[in-house]
Amino acid sequence: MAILEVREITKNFGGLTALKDVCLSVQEGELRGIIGPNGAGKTTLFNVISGDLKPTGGKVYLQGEDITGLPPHKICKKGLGRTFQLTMVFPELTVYESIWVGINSRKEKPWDPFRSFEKDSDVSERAEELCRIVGLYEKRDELASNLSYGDQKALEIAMALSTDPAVLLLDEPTQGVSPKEAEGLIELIVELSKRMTIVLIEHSVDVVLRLCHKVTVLNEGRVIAEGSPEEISRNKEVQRIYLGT
Amino acid sequence: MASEVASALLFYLVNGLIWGLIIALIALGLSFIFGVMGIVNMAHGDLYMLGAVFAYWIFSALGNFWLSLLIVPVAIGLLAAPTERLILRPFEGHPAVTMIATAGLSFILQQLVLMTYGGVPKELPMPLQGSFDFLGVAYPLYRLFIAALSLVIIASVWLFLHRTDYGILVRASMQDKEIASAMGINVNTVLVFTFVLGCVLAAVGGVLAAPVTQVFYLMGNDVILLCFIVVIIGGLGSLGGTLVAALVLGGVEGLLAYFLSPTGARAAVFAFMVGVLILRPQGLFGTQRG
Amino acid sequence: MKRVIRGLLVVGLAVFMVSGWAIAKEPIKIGMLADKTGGLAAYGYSHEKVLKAAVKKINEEGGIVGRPVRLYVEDTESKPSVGALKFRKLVETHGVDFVIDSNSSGIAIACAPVAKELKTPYFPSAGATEISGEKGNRYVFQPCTNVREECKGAASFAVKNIAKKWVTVVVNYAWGWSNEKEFKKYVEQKGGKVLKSIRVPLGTSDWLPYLRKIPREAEAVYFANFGSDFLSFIRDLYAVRPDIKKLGAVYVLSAQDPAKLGPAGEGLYCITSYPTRLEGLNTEYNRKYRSLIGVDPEGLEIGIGKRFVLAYDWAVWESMFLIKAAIERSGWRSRKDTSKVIEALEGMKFKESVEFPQGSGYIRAEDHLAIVDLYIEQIVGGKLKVAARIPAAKGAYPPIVDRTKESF
Amino acid sequence: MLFGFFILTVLGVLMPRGPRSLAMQTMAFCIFAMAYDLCFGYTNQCSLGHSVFFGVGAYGVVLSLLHLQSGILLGLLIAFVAGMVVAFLMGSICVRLTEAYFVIVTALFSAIFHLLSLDMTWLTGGDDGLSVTLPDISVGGVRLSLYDPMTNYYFILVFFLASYLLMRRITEAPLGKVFISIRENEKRAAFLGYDPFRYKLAAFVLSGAFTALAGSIYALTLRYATADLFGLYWSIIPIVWCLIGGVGTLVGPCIGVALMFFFQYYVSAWWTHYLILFGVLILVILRTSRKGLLGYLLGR
Repeated sequence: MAILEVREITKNFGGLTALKDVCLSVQEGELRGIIGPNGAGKTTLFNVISGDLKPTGGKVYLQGEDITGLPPHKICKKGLGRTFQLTMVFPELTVYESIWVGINSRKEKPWDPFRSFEKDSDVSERAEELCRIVGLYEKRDELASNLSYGDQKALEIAMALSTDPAVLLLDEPTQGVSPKEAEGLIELIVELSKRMTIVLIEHSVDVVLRLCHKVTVLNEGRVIAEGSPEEISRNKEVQRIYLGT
Repeated sequence: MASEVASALLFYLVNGLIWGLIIALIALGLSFIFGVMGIVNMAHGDLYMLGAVFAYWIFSALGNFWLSLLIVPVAIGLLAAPTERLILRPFEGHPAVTMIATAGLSFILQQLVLMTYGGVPKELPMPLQGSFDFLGVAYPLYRLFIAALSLVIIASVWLFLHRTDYGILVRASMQDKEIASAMGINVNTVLVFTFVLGCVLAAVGGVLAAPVTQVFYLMGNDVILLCFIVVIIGGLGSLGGTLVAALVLGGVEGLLAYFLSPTGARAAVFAFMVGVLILRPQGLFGTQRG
Repeated sequence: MKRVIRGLLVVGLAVFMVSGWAIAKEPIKIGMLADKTGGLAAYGYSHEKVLKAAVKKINEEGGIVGRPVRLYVEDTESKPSVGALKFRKLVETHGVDFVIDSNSSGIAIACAPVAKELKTPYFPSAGATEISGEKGNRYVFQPCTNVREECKGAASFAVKNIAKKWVTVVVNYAWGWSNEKEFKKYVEQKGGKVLKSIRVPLGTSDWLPYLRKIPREAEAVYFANFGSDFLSFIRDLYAVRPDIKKLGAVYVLSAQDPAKLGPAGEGLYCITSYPTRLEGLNTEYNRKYRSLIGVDPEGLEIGIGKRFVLAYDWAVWESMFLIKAAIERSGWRSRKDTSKVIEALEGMKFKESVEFPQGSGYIRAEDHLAIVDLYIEQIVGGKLKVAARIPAAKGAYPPIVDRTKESF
Repeated sequence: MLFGFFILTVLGVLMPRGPRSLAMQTMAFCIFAMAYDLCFGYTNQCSLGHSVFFGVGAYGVVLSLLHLQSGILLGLLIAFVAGMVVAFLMGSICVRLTEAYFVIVTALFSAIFHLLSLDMTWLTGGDDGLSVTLPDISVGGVRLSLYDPMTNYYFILVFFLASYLLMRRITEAPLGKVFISIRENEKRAAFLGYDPFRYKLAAFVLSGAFTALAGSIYALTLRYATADLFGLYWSIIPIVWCLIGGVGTLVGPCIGVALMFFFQYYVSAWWTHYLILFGVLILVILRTSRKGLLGYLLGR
């Protein structure tokens, strides 16, 4: 059974159709790539899946459960993590604190005022581990706003991981990052994909074709192709979209 | 009997609408300053007060009320431009910070007026004598004049914004400052201009209201909350919304005054406004932002 | 720079601490709660000037039992909460022995329990009946007239000389309401009738909607409002009912120039406890009093030419001399004699003089209220003329409480 | 900060009465300011409705003393709970609203409560207010009277200290971090599994309850409550305190309060128009550091 199942999702903004009958079925352990030109509806699809937007029609299932239209915090609790194309970090929290907050949300009574922030060892160990995984251990006491853009992207991933998701949605994790930093991030994604299901939006078609097990192509709000990287690179329509214009 | 009630209600309605127009005039400036500059201007009511105080001074010195309609806008403009440039500029775009900064300005303005003008409320004579019979009440002509002039001013502001090049620049800045500056608009002068225009509108409201209310150094406190309500209810940055909201507020309060105790009417209007905002959190005419 | 600011903070703290200590022994210290800023700023200004003149007079004449008087003035900002804090400051920091003034009933009522707690006699010049009723205590005196006294005193004049069918229009807060209640009660006792009671929120600029509710058959209106509300009221009343007769509560005219009210104000009656123009009470004492406080026979401030708020000024002035007389009679030396001074004040009679320019009268022992004459003024030809003088006995109502039975 | 409390404890004995009364009032308002910052500084909800809780607290204790003969401690508890309940009801309506709409709806609530409290004199005493005689407090067989200035001082100090410790506990606990993350980026916090509405409401309710406590303690020091306490002034002034002293901390707002009262108490005696100085001070502090005086001193 698919761990993430999107069935005939449609999203209209006023008269504009951003998504039309989009279906997507991601198996457990898969690294799925989603590509498509600007305005194809990739981020909108993520927003619908993660609860940021309510779809006009269609259903989303996560681990077999209907999560359509739930608010983001509930979807997060069901095991979905995501990052954002334009980084959304907490400017005045440190790297460590940002990750800590995410881990805390999975604890029992995350609001309990009589639990101490510093002394919760299983949370802090996990937070340090995540700092290491994304390579920010040395910078764990920096404020998020002081990080380089690439580091912020890494922090984004760490924060998404902190809630221990079953499925991770990555929205253009290498966009706007220096080639060297991008290389590090790609390595990280490959490493992560060994342990969890990932859906990746990428602008760079090469990266997606190189990394992903399976690729979905969106154009003007519709799925126009789906298949293995080889199939996709041979697909005429995809070639037309990417080369024709 | 029924016609008596009807004529009473009509009277309250019309009277409320006329007050609504003055509020609209003041609130318009507030809406501008917020829309273009992101300043929550807590001192806006005090500019209204300053307009009235200046009108009183000009009348005492020159014996002519109408001159103040010419002099006050210039004087307030001369005061407002440097205030924006030198004092408020660094805070712009941070609503909470501007709120405190302008609250500080408000303290300063009120105390300066108390020091120079004194704490006694004073009255200006009606510049227009005469009244006409309106549903059994000798309705002062001057009030109609205020209503008419307010309408004219509001209309010309609208025409300015929609029909002149500079007005379009101002509206562009209201939509998006960065894009506006990328388009080569001198945002700097637009900001100064907007602030001055907003302040002048408030001050003109003060001049017009001076003969109908009384000139007092705390008179701004009475209108400021009302103006904020009108601006928010009307929808931020929506000119028409501000006007309609002010008229609705004036009209509804006027009508309720017939049925309820005055405090009750006020409280009911406020409760009504809370209801409006819960049902339409973007205001009556605002578009969803963000 | 940062160090400088830190230093300043430390110095500031030090000043903050030390300033409380400097308490000299010699002079008799009088505290004043003046409403210098806020809604009542106009009253605060005149009251402060009058009390300073009174202190100056006493000191020039050798003080009280040979001791000089020192005045400490604090601003209440016209807010009860600030007033109560400043009352404490006057007593606790400046060590004053007596506290005079605040024109606001709210402030007076907020300070009354503080006065009792700090065992300091307090003389607010505010008109709420409660001050000499359930909200006062043995330390609180009401040296001015109060609303009940004023309404009772004016009632028979109102019915006999003005009209039978009344409407009341008052500002919508405690002072207005007690005027509404008391006027109705006493006018109806005298055979008049109040047809309708209208309340208008404080600070209303547009009174037309409210005034439109005045019934056609009403002949006269009794109103309680002041300052900006009064101006709006008069103007809008003229628009609605130019013919109606008007009687205002004490205070309504305060610093207004009756001539400027024009035809809207002509013929208006007004209760007052002190005639605005010298002509109304042209005594040798009053001439002297006016010259000492710097006010000319027309009620203008000498040298400035502006209208001076005279309303309860006399009560502020007389409070000072009540204290002086009580100290002299009771042999008060320091705070520990305070109960003696209060006992001396209870029932104290005073004779018309420069010290008591408003006229003879007495402090009623039971409720600490000043029982004095009242006046009805009328605007005639743009000038205020006294239409009637009402003897103190007419306004005196049976006391509500008996303070003499309270312990100190 | 704890050192500050130590100093306050010692000063209680040393201070002359005048400054001590000022310190008492200042401490009551420090509770208010810290509570306000819980809402404003920690979750970025710029409420103009806190005068409602302040007034509810003041009337809560005064009315319980007058009509229930409840005793002071129970009265304070009633006030605290009343503040919590009112804040919950108001928050359920307001907290969902964003930015300016939140500000104005809370301001409307403040205005409605003020108008009603002016009108319902039978309950509130309206403009003239209600005075109250304070009964003795008996704790473990010891009777304490708040009319004794020293007792009163330490009574308030205890509540100030307790409020500070509780609020510090809250802000330093995970809850505080969640508040801050919501302030920093509400949307992101939601994607980390937190319901922003619920947490903002929690901050609002806690803030309301402590504000009510401040109101009740203030009413006890005045031995008086008035409709004026519901006025918009008491909603605006805490923002000034917080921004002058430093938002997003508990100490900053206290500095703001101390400064404001210093001006009101001492400077006003030299110069009635001290608010001019204060206005200039606000502008200078904001110009130097957005984070207020505390932010400036800590050198950020």
